[in-house]
Amino acid sequence: MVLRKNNKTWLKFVLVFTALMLCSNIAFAASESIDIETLKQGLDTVWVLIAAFLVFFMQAGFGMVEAGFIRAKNTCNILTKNFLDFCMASLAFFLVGYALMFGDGNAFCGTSGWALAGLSDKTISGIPVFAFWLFQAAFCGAAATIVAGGMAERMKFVGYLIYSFLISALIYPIIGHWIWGGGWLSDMGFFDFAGSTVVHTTGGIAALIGTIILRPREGKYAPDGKPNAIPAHNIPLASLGVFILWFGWFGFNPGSTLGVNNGGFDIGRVAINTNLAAALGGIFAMLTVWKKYGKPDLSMAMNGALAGLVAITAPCAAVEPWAAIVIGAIAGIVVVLGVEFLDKMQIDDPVGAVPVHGMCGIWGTIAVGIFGKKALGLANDGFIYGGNPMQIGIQIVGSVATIAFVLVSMGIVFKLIDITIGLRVSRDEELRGLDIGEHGMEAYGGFQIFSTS
Amino acid sequence: MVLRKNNKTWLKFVLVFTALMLCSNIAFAASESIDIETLKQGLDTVWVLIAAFLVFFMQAGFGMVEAGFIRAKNTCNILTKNFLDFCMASLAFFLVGYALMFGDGNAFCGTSGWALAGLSDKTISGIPVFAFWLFQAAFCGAAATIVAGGMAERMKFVGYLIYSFLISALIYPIIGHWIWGGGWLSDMGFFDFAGSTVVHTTGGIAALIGTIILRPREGKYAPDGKPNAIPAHNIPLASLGVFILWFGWFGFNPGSTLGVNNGGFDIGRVAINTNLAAALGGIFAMLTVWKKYGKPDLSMAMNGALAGLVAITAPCAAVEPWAAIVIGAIAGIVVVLGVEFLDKMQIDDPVGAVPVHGMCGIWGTIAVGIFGKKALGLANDGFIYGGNPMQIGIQIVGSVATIAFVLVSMGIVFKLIDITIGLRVSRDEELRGLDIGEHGMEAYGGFQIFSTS
Amino acid sequence: MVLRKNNKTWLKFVLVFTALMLCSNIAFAASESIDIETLKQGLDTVWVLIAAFLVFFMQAGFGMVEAGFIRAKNTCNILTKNFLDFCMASLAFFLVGYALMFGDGNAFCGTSGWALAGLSDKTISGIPVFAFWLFQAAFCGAAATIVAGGMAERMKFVGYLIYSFLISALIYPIIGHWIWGGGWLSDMGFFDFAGSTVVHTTGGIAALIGTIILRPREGKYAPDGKPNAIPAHNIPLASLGVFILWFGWFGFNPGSTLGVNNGGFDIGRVAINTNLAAALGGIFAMLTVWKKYGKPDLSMAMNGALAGLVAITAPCAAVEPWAAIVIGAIAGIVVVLGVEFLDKMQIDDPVGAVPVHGMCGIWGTIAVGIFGKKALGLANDGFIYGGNPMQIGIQIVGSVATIAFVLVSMGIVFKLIDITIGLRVSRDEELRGLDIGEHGMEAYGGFQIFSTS
Amino acid sequence: MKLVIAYIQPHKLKDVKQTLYKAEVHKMSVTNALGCGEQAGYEESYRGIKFEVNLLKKVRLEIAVNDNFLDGTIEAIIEGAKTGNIGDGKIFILDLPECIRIRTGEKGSKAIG
Amino acid sequence: MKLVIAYIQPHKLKDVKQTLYKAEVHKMSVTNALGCGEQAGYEESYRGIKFEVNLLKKVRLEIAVNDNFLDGTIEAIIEGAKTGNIGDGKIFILDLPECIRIRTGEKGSKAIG
Amino acid sequence: MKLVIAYIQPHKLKDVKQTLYKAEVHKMSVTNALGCGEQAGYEESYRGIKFEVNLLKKVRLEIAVNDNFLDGTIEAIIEGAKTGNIGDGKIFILDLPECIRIRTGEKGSKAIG
Ligand SMILES: Nc1ncnc2c1ncn2[C@@H]1O[C@H](COP(=O)(O)OP(=O)(O)O)[C@@H](O)[C@H]1O
Ligand SMILES: Nc1ncnc2c1ncn2[C@@H]1O[C@H](COP(=O)(O)OP(=O)(O)O)[C@@H](O)[C@H]1O
Ligand SMILES: Nc1ncnc2c1ncn2[C@@H]1O[C@H](COP(=O)(O)OP(=O)(O)O)[C@@H](O)[C@H]1O
Repeated sequence: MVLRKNNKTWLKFVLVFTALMLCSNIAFAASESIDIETLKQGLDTVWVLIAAFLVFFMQAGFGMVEAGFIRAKNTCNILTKNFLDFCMASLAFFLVGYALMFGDGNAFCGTSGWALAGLSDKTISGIPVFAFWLFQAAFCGAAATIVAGGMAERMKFVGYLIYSFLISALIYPIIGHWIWGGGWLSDMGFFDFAGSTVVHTTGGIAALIGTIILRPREGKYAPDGKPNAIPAHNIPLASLGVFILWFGWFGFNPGSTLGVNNGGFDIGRVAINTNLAAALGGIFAMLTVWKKYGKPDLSMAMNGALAGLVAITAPCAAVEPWAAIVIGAIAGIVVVLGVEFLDKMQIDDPVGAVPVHGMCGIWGTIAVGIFGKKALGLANDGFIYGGNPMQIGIQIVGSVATIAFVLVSMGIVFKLIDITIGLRVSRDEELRGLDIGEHGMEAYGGFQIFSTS
Repeated sequence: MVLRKNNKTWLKFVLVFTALMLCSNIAFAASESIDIETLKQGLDTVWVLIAAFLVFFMQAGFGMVEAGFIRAKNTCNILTKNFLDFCMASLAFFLVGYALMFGDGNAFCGTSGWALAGLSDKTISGIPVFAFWLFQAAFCGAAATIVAGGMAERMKFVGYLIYSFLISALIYPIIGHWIWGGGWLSDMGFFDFAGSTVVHTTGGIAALIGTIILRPREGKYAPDGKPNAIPAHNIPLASLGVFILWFGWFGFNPGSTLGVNNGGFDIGRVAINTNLAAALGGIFAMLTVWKKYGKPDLSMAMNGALAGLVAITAPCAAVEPWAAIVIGAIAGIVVVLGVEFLDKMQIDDPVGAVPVHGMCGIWGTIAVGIFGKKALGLANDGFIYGGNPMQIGIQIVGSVATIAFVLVSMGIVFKLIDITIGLRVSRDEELRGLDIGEHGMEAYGGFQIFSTS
Repeated sequence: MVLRKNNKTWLKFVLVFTALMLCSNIAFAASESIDIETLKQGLDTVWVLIAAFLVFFMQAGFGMVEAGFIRAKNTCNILTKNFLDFCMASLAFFLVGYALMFGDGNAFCGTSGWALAGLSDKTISGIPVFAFWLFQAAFCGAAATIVAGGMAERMKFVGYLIYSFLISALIYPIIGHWIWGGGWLSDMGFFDFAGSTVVHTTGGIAALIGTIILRPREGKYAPDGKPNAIPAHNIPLASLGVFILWFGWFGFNPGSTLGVNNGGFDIGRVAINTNLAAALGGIFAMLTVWKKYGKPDLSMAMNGALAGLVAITAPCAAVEPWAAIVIGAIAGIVVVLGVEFLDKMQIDDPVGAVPVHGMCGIWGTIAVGIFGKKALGLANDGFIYGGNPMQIGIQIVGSVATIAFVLVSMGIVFKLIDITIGLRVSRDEELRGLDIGEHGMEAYGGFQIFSTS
Repeated sequence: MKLVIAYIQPHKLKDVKQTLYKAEVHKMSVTNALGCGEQAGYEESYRGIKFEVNLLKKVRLEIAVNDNFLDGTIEAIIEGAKTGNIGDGKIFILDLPECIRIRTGEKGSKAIG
Repeated sequence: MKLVIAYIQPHKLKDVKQTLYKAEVHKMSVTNALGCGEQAGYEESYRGIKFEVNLLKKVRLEIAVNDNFLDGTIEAIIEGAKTGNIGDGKIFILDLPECIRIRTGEKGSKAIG
Repeated sequence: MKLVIAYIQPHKLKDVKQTLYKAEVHKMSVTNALGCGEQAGYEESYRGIKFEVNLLKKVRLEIAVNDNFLDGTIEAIIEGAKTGNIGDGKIFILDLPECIRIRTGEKGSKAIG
């Protein structure tokens, strides 16, 4: 067997030390501690990185869900947006975002660590900054891409590029700082384990304000306000996307432990809760849509699973499995009612970004205050354990603050884009499809596709 | 560097202990053991959870393979089944299944741990119950979803929901208990490392009895019994699915070590065997179909790889790589002959669930008795090492018992569903496609698709 | 809590040892070292295996990208090639390749370890041979499959099978030996951390010579040499493939650490560099194509991300993140110019295998000599750190040697195949599509697809 | 010469081809079509919105025949396609003044078959 | 009887269907088509190669009507499809000597509707 | 006026478009079709079952022309599509009594081009 370098170091140490022992009888048993320490750090890093890879892979999931749920003629466009927003997020979060979010600073934002310069090698949780950055950058990319779906089939590509740089560089990191970077909300005891608020409420509310400013797609609402169905063009793609997202969520939530402490007990809890909430979200969305509209609509069941995942993201580490079941089931119902409500309001969100990420992000955040347990790391026990509404109150403050900040900041961003370069493509381009107008190419060359809707 | 809490604890300990040492000269070198123990458990948990994620992801693989291999008009239906059976399995295996399978009980089934209540925090293998549950739940979901493919394109959705709850809650867990939960087969020395019998024979035989009861698809067999080809509608999707399954199988088999013992030697063996069997299954299925029908049919080659994977699942930890090659190659041949045989029997299995999971599950189980090695953990050496037929005998007993139990129990389940709510959709619905009849939606909105077959 | 076996062993040891201590006062504090050692090895093995799984999954990515970028009528063909070349590579690399690459031997190739026989259980880096083999076999499969894309839509299937066996058994392993197996290039100080040269230059140059010998597709170049566009048939598939490749690359590069040393710092660096180069490759390819041709072409942006990944593969462990940004950005430009250049030379590479893997593989290899740092493990500091051109020189030697060897050896292989069984299908078969001619099946049964180009 | 255009149920194509072969009509062209006829549509629902689908999937046959083959062709189509249910389809017959075989340049009756 | 063939912009199909319904024309067949007319094509570019696309997506309607319905049908199509822009489409009218309902064997005028 | 319907090999579409342009025929409609003619089909096999495919992929052209353009159009199609092999395709010519441009309401000869 070949000894690796650090072992050799250690061997030398032991020899010296044994010699010392023989003289002095002082057993310095800590001799090995560095090794275990390093090994532990290695395991933590590997865990967080693998989680980061999974979260990165969610980008594919978002892409496939969004593409699958819209019409064939806009497929290249949404995929290009989805692809480039991750690229932009990587750049923006490297140059600016990480510093704003995790750099030392004030209660509002960080002010150091631009381009990761001048940071210590390790983060507070003990893993290397580079590894931690990747995990966080993948989260940032997820927040950015949520919006693409809500504003699909009509938003200009250039505008989207600008938007995606800004949200990744500024808006997402600032909210992240409040909650995860030592800002004012974390000081208050606000609990968002893996980002129901930081990632999903942010993305969902940005999609909401964006799609309101953008107005509905051509033909989506009849003059009398009655919504028309604009059916999905590729359900298998969307279904694959949902599975990829669910798979990636096992990095999103369990990875947010940021290390393997306590023999993996925390991770196990997060993982089981994540899975149960997703499953129940799927089941209850299906049941709800079945009951209301007579058929088990797969697109809604899939949205339901995502809704369950979004909702459990905040509380996953702080609740019992039975609570995950309840949280997921309610999310499944919320998402169906949310889709219906938006249609009633004539807010046209082609893929359900607002109900899934926005509404269920809020629901999950508040659920912490209802079902969370102090013993599992919360500032206060949740409402059902003794009736203390304190944590619910804190959660609502955090949720409302995030919503308000996103509405205002993203509202300004979209309005500015609208005034300067324009947010929406021309009617002709929309009818023919953004693939041809914006990218000069088609998604399915050679296929005969009706573009009648 | 920031010291984490447990390290601080340890530091204190060391100081106290060093002081003690100075007094008493007793070197209590075990001081650190708890730390290593916990770290080891953390690594085990992380490993099993990552494996669980991979096994979960196989659900996407099953979905894409099944959807790709059938006609476009039934795609939403199979995807909904595939999606919801995992949701149902999660719920059923949480409430009932886990207790039946791993709870303390008798030789036939477990009788404690309903909804995971009242279990000790850790399983026998040392990882947290919550993590172990997720791994096992993903297996349960796999067994359930195999059936969807065999009964595709004609089975009612409601019936499928009921079926999937029952197999996950009762039938799969009972067989699992026999073999993995301390039941009568494990006492006998039956060896099924990762589930050729528990998962695949169960799923494959359930698909067999189901598709027999259901009868063939409209137009599959001419009045004279000659089979008609009903070509796949999306080979790229199926191909992707096969890769996802193969990828997920690296969680399925290697993850079944349930921990990282022995410096990873066991895991390495399982992994290489898994890969070689899959590769040879693919090659030999292609060669067989090429020889018999003149063309290298990709759909068969892909089935061959899956066949190799199914076959190596039982023996993967107990055989040498060369044996994995042989086992996989034979599985590749078996699957082609199996497809042919079923068509001769007019048993209509659209995706090859029975040959792949049923036949090759049996083959893999028996292969343990032929190629297995006592030195690698088997009760007896396999037949080729000294000619002892003992292990083959044990394996056959286990396989036959499983087949019998599944045939009877699933036969009853399907018959009951048939009598009460009906197992099969109407002829008209079948001709138009289950997507419209059962779900009121289409998989490929806007695409022009011939639905002439 | 249940004690596992090795812990018990250790317990016994401690007891004996404590007794010894009481007598002799010699604190043999190393008592636990074996345990940590084994645990470390376990973690290393798990890490490398997970990385191997990810690299394996890249096979799906290659398949989807290649299939998506060509016409529907040749989809089954490319998928079958992609599927079977991994199967063939598994077999060939097991029987022959590994021995040639990593067996003891001379500066040119290894000469021992056929079918992994007679090797010690562990590799030099300390992980089990079986696990290491899987990681390396997945790399070998990647090199083999690159060629399928470049020669797509006209190369015979039988010829491809032969090719894929030969490259995996002989050509790739020999180059691998030079650089990673202790051969002459590694002795020279040539640095290719994860395979810009070993895998990508090899695959890309093999694709180049192959596609030259094969000549362009029917109708690709007008008689006057003007290239015609032959648009992709399934962009979502290709997009998914790119995400899978990017995801898999997190196994490819970070996994090439072959262990978790140094608390994961090395892995973290590799991971962040990999991600930044990919992102910048995507952004710059998009900007370049946008500027040159007026539209942001997604297919090029995706090629750009792959280009960034290929380029960072050699230097990823030895450069700073800012350098990864530069390397990726340049790769993104190179790939667009490369596609254009090939079209000017009338070399028909349907998916861009040569620009992505060939050209950017070379660029990445040389970039080591420019941006690499001695402090990060290089023989010499890169050019920008003090102006020493030494490492650039070494890198060029390695790159040129590889190119030359591949051109000659693969040139011979393809010529021999051409002369004996023929390399190219008939014109009629090409027009109708290789799916029907070679495999007797269609990729999209029932879909109406124009096959006018 | 006549040009026969027939709309039939997609799953009846196989039967119609067989009856046409029996009637010694071997040449035809087939396209995909959506049809709106007496047959009732069905309801789909997507994300909570119901909508009526009344363009149903049909197959369109186009068959050029010499006059003496016309009746046989029509009978064959009816035999293959008829189930007695609404949605069975419809046949249109046009005059076909001229027909040319591209390969040979032959015209008229002898170019048809 | 007449056979009306109309090429229209795909996104106008919904409108045309509505105006036809108003004109009490409920039966029609629809196919996908690519058309080359006065409307200018557009440029696509793929991997650095630009190319002109001049076969634009159109929808083809085929409607068999009795002579007394002809004018109403044409007006309805024009009403539904016309925007005044190039690319609005074209209507062709053929004589239709015979029409048969497969289900009943009815022929001529009463088979059409 | 005449309505020319031509079935050609899909990969010949580019050539035919070119020869038509040369003959100053710029307007046409194209659809996908499956055709059964003299050309032999081929065998596919799927999961161990062989089956004959005799509906081959074709492209269907529909071109309305004024009578003085008819010959030029036919010649152009033949020039572009002919290889001398079975499967080259067929041309059908129908009378076209009326043609209307939706945008302008123009009728007859001047609406065609
Ligand atoms: N007048 C018509 N014009 C064009 N196509 C028609 C007409 N009538 C029927 N069709 C076509 O024939 C198909 C079958 O018509 P349907 O009314 O269902 O038949 P039936 O009344 O004989 O049962 C329709 O879906 C449509 O495609
Ligand atoms: N002479 C013709 N022959 C066949 N199809 C035609 C002819 N003229 C027009 N079309 C069809 O009608 C569609 C619309 O024609 P276009 O020239 O754009 O209309 P307009 O000139 O009335 O604005 C074309 O895309 C084509 O499909
Ligand atoms: N009588 C016919 N009716 C309808 N379509 C026809 C007829 N004859 C030929 N076709 C169409 O023309 C295509 C070419 O016919 P084919 O027999 O291959 O040509 P040829 O005999 O001139 O070589 C066929 O595939 C079919 O689509």
